[in-house]
Amino acid sequence: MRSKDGKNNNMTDKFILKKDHLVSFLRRLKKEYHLVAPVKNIQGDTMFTLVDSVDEVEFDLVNQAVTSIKPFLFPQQETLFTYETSANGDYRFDSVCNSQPTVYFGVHSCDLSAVLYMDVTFSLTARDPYYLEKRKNAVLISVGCNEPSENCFCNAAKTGPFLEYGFDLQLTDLGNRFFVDVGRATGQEIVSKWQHFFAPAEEEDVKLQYQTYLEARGKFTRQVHMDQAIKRLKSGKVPESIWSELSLRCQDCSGCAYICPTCTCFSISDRKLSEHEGERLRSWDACTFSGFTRMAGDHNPVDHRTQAIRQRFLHKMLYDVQKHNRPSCIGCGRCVGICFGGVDIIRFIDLVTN
Amino acid sequence: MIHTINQNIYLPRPAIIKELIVENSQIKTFDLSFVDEEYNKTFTYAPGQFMMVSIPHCGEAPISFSSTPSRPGTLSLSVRKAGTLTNAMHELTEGAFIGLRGPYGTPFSMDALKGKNLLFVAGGIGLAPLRSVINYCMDNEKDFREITILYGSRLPSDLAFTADLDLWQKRPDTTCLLTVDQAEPGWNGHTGVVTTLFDKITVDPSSTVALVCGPPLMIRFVLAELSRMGIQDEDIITTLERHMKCGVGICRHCHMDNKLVCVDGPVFNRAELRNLEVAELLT
Amino acid sequence: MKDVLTTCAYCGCGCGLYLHVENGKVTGSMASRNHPVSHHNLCVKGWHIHEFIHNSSRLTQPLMRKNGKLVPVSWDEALDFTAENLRRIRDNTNCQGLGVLASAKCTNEENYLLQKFTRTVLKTNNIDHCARL
Amino acid sequence: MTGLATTFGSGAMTNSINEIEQAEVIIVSGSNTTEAHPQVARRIFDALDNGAKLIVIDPRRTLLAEFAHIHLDIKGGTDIPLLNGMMRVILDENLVDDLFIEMRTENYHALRDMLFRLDLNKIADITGVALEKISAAAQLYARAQKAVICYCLGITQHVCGTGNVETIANLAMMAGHVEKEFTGVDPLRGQNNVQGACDMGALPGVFPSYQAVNNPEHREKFERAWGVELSPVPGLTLMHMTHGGPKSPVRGMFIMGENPVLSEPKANKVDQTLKELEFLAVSDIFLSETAQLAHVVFPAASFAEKTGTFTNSERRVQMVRQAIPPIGSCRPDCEIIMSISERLGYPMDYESTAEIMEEIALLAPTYGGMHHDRLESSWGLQWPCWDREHPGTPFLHKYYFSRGLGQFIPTTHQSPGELPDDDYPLVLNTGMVYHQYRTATMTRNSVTLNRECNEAVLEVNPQDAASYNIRTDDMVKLSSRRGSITLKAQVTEQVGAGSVYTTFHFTEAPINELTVDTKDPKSKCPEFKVCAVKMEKITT
Repeated sequence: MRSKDGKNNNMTDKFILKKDHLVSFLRRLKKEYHLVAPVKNIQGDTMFTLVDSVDEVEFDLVNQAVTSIKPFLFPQQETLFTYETSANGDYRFDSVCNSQPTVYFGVHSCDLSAVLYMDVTFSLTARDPYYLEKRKNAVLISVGCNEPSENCFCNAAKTGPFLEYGFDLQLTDLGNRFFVDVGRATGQEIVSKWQHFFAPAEEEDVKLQYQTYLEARGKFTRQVHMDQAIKRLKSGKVPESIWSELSLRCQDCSGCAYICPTCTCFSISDRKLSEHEGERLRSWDACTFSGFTRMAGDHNPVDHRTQAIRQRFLHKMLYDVQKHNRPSCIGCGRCVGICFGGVDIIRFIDLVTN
Repeated sequence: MIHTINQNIYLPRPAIIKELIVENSQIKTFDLSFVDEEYNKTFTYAPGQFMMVSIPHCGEAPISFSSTPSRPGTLSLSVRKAGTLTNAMHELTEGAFIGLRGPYGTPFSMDALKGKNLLFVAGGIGLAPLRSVINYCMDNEKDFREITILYGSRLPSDLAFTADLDLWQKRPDTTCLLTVDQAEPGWNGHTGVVTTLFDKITVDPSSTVALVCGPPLMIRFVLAELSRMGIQDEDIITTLERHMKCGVGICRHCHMDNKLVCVDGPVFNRAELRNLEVAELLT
Repeated sequence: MKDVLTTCAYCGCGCGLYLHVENGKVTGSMASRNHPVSHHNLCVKGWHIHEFIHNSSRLTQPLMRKNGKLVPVSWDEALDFTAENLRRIRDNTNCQGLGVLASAKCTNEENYLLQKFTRTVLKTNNIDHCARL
Repeated sequence: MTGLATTFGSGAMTNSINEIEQAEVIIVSGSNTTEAHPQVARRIFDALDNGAKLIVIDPRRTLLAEFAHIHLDIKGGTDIPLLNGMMRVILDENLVDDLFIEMRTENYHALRDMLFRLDLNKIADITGVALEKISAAAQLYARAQKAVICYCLGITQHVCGTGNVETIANLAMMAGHVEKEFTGVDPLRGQNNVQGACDMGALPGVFPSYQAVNNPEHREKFERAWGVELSPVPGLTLMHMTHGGPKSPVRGMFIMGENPVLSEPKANKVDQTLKELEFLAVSDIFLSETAQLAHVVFPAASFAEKTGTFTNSERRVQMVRQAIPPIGSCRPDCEIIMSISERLGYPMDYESTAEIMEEIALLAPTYGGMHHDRLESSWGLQWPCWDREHPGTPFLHKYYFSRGLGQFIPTTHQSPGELPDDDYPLVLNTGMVYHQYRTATMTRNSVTLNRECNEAVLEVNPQDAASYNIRTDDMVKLSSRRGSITLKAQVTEQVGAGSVYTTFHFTEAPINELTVDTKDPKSKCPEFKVCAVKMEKITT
């Protein structure tokens, strides 16, 4: 764990991994784990991808991936179980869960924080076996962000650009080498198992890592007053009219929820496969949809015309603060600028704080 | 690697329809038991809780218990035709299989009702969860004081649970009054919305707990009326209905401001609902 | 498990999206970040485009009308029957009796082939589509 | 899109979708953009946030109209007088771009003479829009440096659809608002590949790239390439094929992925015509209403199961990549066509769709440089793209119009084919909703989309609702001279008094059994946007 002043470090959990050795390290890892890493395609999109061959892809640790690793732990659509009925009416269920030990490599700090949030969501009121099974099999190797992107505000959300816990290993780019922080036990195991890749970090490396961290903090271009917005929401000073004004602009795309690393609303439905067989699917859903709350018989307790986005913003910025003492917006900035009606979380925060 | 997960909260258990009671043209009561005999013996629930019911190809929906755990071996769900799943349920016959998981939700706090006069106000299918409480109280009558039941429906032919209503009306320590919005030939009873029955009863606000369930509009008027009568917010208890998918506090379909009806409810007292954006209470 | 970049099949905007494939099934759809139209977001239809692909009411085998009802048949039977009828009507009507509708939902290559087929084989210019809708 | 072809020489969006967000003034006419073209609407909202001014021309109070600086809520079918009125204002206010007109256009004098004969007060009467609003809109548009006009089916689906488009073109040229980035005339194409289907010559009169079948030079080129003699006679249009009834010359049809039974006007006639056919083959992914009438139905592969290209509204040709093998025994339409062609003695031996595209590049000049390998490694290319080196064309008509000089074509008001009267006192307008697409064969089989919207509602103005004693959710019977349907009413200010509006997606309420089959004589586009109906409340 990094201490605030960069001194008095326990040197046994700080290592150096030379960049030259990264690919061969990943090749090793791949022998024991599935490897998911950010890969840039020829069109220029960076996506977390299940890597077939470490030699045939371009790893991209700098640009933010199109999505976080949410779709791997909580897929857009997954089969919960299959069911069968027989002529005598019998009704049977067979649970399905696919999960393999997987290393998620190159996860940015914000996205890793989102995983920590999802851990709570999927185990607080009930234990969700599908998420937790995949999570149990997940090894998280994060990378700190030396260069925040234009829409990033993890500094305001306190989820980056570097982390102090939650990762198995955390990498910091120091030019020709990575500084490696060891977090959880699996990280320690990996370093021990493939120790020939890891040299103990020198005092110089520790200083440079700390300096990198400080510099990164100074590079954010967006000023997002999240704390202030939370304070105003808590105090109840935000007028109710704000919701109808913003909701009118919501065009029901669900993009903000789907792209968000911490949005975990879902729906469950049956898909018929034949007369007597089917599967129960869980799929992403968005609280901005009017069908999200509409009950059988068409009564809807939420007027989505005027409240479409109320729950989304308040859940992230107020309810989770009341419950967990921190907002569930992790400041990744993915939803910024993507809203069809121009209502994204930064707009919202600006509106609340002005 | 495909394997079965132990203790999968999403996996229903097969159950069989033992008996089917037609309450009216819209409501049927299903007496159920799990196919797994062992599980039947250990299964318990509390009034106010609900089960997630599965029908093949139709998905799931939350349905409140209408039976009472004080009568072991009975597990009844009363269902009004409203959507795809409930319509499919109405097509089923005795001996048919359905899937069940639960029980879910925060129940009525029966302890808090002890020693109180109980006023039940229900409309339509809203009597189902209250029936669970009423019969529980009757089975433990020494714990509770006077019981008053006000029940309204649209038409006389819509009155559900008539067997129970008959029994309740016959009990000396119980007042059970019925009303309909619109009379039909042969109806000699009261006509008018359920709040018009309040004139016929006397209520001691300090010792009474009111339990209310029914359509949103009814809940709104009844709650307002009860407050006007001087009953404390903590003693006005209602149970809400919402669209639900998981039933266990994850999917968030039943959100109501910072509450989730499936885990924080469906039973709420009025004090808890104050300051919330609750559709039933908005004017 | 893979993500395949493709073009949305819903409206004329032409968003770039990734179809997520898991065990041979399309289980998701994700907006391309750098695509000039979609620009990291899709409309509700694009975000749920994977939902219709594996719907159980998809046609999965050729059908032919027999005794008034559409019943499953082999590809060869359906193709032979179609070829035979098109030839007969073409020849009996001096190439005036056939009409072809192409589709604004199909690809350029399919539309190209269909108009080529209509003009070269059916020997008519009776080809059109819902362009005006 | 005939109107733009005659005026500019090319019937497509002159700009790219992205350019719209940089415009200073945006006119949206006859397009419910937020529902039908969300990505365009997104650019319009971005432009608004950048300070742009929005003018919406629509009889309905659409969502976009809520945000408009000026909403010109015209009476249905009066676009031409409105736009002519705006041009007259531009003329009167001396805001005409003389240099542009001089250098780039012809026939301006005819337009000007026509405009001088107009009576603006009469225009206000016809359109139902106050003169001040018309004048303000005209000045706003003409004074802007960067101004775009987006229009959609609300312009084209009229008996005077071509005239409407020509009038829009006149307005743009008069103000000099073409030829530049962020400035132009942008018809928003409804379906994902309607542009491509047109480009590919799936039209009765033209080969790929709009080369006329009756032009001997063009025909000869295709005869050489395809090795057969080709008919010089333009074919029948869709409406002729599907509305012929028993006397139709068409005796057999092959329909690929269309559902005319639901999508075409006067749909009961289509149903009748198709049932009369000696032979009908349909290839589709679902058993559509049309497929249900067929003798043979081919199960087609969906877009996820095949490779090819789509051309979007901004003329961008993009790859469709195969994600999974065809489900069941489905086959891509290309294979189906090739199999039939082979059986009829004309084998088409393409190894891949890339090879088909090579042939297209060879024969369609605007697609000259479009090859799969180039499209594969990019975000596609916008036509015209003349050769392998050409980078594609983001916006059209720079330096010269596709036809050389832009042509002014003066137009005058033409009443809709059917107007309300005592028996059928209301005007019916039709359109689409956001969550459904076309005849909904795909969207209704999608759980989420269907949950959000799965039934047709009839929008009724509160004033009419009061006089008919109709409340939201009441069932109403809507009838025209051609048929009647039953659907739910929704009382809303979105439609004006005297008008009703509904969508065409739903087979339970097949609105096209009511619509007229009068059509624009030039574009052959049916008049979906105006017909006379009556409404009755159904009491249960």
